[in-house]
Amino acid sequence: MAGFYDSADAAVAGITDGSTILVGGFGSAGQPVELIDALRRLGARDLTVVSNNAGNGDFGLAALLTAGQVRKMVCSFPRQSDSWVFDELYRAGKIELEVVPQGNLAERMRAAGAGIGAFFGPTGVGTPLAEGKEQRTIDGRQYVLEYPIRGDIALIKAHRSDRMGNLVYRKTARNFGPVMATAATTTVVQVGEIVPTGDLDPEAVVTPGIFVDRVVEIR
Amino acid sequence: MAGFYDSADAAVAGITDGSTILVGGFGSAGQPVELIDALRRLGARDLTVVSNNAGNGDFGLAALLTAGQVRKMVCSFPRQSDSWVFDELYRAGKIELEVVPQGNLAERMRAAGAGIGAFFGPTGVGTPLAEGKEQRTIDGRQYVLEYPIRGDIALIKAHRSDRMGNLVYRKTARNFGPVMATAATTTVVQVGEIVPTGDLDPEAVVTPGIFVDRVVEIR
Amino acid sequence: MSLSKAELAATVARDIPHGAYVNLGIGQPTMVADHLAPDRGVVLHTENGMLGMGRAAVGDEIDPDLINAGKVPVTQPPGAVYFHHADSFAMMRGGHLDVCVLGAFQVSARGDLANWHTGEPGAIPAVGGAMDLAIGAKQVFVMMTLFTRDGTPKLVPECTYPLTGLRCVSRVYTELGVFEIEEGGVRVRETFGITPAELQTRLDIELLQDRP
Amino acid sequence: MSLSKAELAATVARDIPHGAYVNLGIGQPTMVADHLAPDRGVVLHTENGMLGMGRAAVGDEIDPDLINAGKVPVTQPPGAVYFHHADSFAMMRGGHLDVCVLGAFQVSARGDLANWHTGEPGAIPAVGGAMDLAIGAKQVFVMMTLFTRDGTPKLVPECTYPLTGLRCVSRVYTELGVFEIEEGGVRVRETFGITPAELQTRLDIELLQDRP
Repeated sequence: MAGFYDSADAAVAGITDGSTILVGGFGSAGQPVELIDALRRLGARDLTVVSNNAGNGDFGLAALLTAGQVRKMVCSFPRQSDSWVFDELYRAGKIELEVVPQGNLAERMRAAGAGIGAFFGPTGVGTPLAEGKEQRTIDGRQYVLEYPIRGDIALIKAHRSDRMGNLVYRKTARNFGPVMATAATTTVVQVGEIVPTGDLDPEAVVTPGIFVDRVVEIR
Repeated sequence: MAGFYDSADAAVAGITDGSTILVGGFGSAGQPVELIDALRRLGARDLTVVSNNAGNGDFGLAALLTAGQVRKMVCSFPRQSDSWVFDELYRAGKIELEVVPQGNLAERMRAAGAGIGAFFGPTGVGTPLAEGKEQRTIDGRQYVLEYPIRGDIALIKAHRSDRMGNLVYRKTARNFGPVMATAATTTVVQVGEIVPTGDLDPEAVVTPGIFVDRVVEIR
Repeated sequence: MSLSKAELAATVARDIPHGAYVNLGIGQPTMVADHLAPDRGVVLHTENGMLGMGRAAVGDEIDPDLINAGKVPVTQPPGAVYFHHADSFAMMRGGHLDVCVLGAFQVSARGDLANWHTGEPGAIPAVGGAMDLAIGAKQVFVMMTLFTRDGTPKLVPECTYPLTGLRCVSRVYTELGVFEIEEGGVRVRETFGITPAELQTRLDIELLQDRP
Repeated sequence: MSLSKAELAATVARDIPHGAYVNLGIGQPTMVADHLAPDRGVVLHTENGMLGMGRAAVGDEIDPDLINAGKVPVTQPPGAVYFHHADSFAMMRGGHLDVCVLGAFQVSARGDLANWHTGEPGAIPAVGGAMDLAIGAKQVFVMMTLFTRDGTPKLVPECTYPLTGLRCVSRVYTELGVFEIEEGGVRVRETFGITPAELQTRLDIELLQDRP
């Protein structure tokens, strides 16, 4: 049952050193900046962060990297025009990087949330990112065996929540949020607005409240 | 690009003998009765039908079975209080049956639509329905390897379509429709209403038009 | 006194945690819902694609598009949401539900469940969501009579009926007692109108009688 | 005359079927959209979760929650829909898109694609959706210059850069010609300001010159 918190700091309380954190967002869209800032203030260290990108500019995820709290990034696209924080840490050997194709990143988290032990996916066959992985030809097509990516914590951003923790998102800010919500032991969500239960269209809810543990409204 | 048809008969035209047909619905909810009736009138035979149940009463799927057009049913729950048509054919040895756990049925069709070659699922380990299947222990848990279920045709029912073929469903009649739409070469949909493009909430569309080939309005 | 069916349902309901996400299997487990007061905040899942399912629909409420897994028309309370079958079973198989309550033909001492097929030669096999439900929650509660009509125990050393799931049952609720399936064996949690010692004489499995 | 970048984009656009579902990779392929008249009914997919994507947003239209895969703000025309990342990539990997248009460092004669990594020692690896896009459509069109700035061919017998996908490219659009990757080899489909024979002298692969 989702709990409701008064501040981002309260919502991230208890996240421990060494945790694996799934962080929503594609670039800045859907990035839960206030939750990440609270995680920075909390000071948990030695974190593994799973996120599509490795931070933009000097805010949010980039600021968490600057604070030296992240041991390893798992992402599809660390290198962006404004990813100077990550770039510098990486070149200085101060952060580990695991590059995962974007579709595998999404599908492997979905597998974690859906109880799938592993799956044969079509992406990356014959490329360096499939080296050392189990491969199999099925029905004449080659596949690579991929394992789930689970998080201890997911930090995501949604548009609205009701009091059951049901979530709707906004446009392409939806991106990884719904998948990460299913793949983490504890899912923490910042929403633009908490609305009374019954105000969300039951046909349009994207993340049912069962996947949501903590909600904080950040207007 | 979705095409729009004037009648159920026009929408199912061209379905050939020996096809595998995915038929939406959970019991009667979401069962595309008018499309099935049209398939019966078309007369295609030797069909493999994949559907959660094996027909109710004497209508829809049950009537297709009565007409002798179905060689094999793949379903999770053929035996219902009103499944006398199937029961009689089965006991007379006139129809094949493959029983698939309901979650595997859904996930195997999802795999077909998502380009997954096979997946290790947790359902059925140690049961007769996993006999002869590849098994593997991953992270201390046992799994069974499951393969995709693809259809030549999907016949499904949705609530509304716009002119792009985007679909919304209604309550628990949604059930297998969205998954089947992704798993078939040709997806045929009967909808209660066709609305102008732009009238559906872009955040609430469940099946994007890319998965839809033919639409017919059945009021 | 042994429990009536309604009392048994009330006993199961009593043990469901506040705010839990719960799937009630078709048949007898459905009765548990009648004993879950709204202030308990229990959220019901039905595997045909709904979370926050309401009570059985009556009269004008009946809508053929709004049914539960037993194909019974139900209602849509505020906060209910819909999803498709793959998402619904992913929710179960991913272990997100707190409790599933299921009926059973047999449960073994190590928690194996048999509830989908009697194995009779003429029977038409039909599994539905049973195998997914069996492994689809953090805890699986079974509700059943402890004995068949001819007096044969249904809590057994090894299931003789075809299995639904391996080592998946956490607790068994019967009219005569509640049993906890533990690593070390089956523990009697409480009994109704019978002593634990008497129960032991009627079962072929060794019962652990006291909390350690 | 060899084609300008705009002419090349127009040439790719010309070959996209009416009503096709298309993903335009970031960079140069994005320009193809400028040459797709609305009456062509082409529907654009962006892998960050949208089908029916509109043109680049300007002024007040800019919404940080509405961007394409290149993180450029775009618009939402009628009929656009949103979905999450797993659904978006399932759509691609399941082979539902008709065409992907991608840039490339190299394409091999059998259709191998290298477009994600130069393999330089100091480079930070970043694949994004490239490997999914490479196998994520019924047809993959590559748009690139035929030669690097120093004159080295980019259509090659074997890729020397790290691969993005195996045997996945169906057609290569360059400023000097369009090439079809066929089972039997690379066929010249058309040339721009150069004869097929001249092209052959500048490439290390055998070109099939005539339609059979």
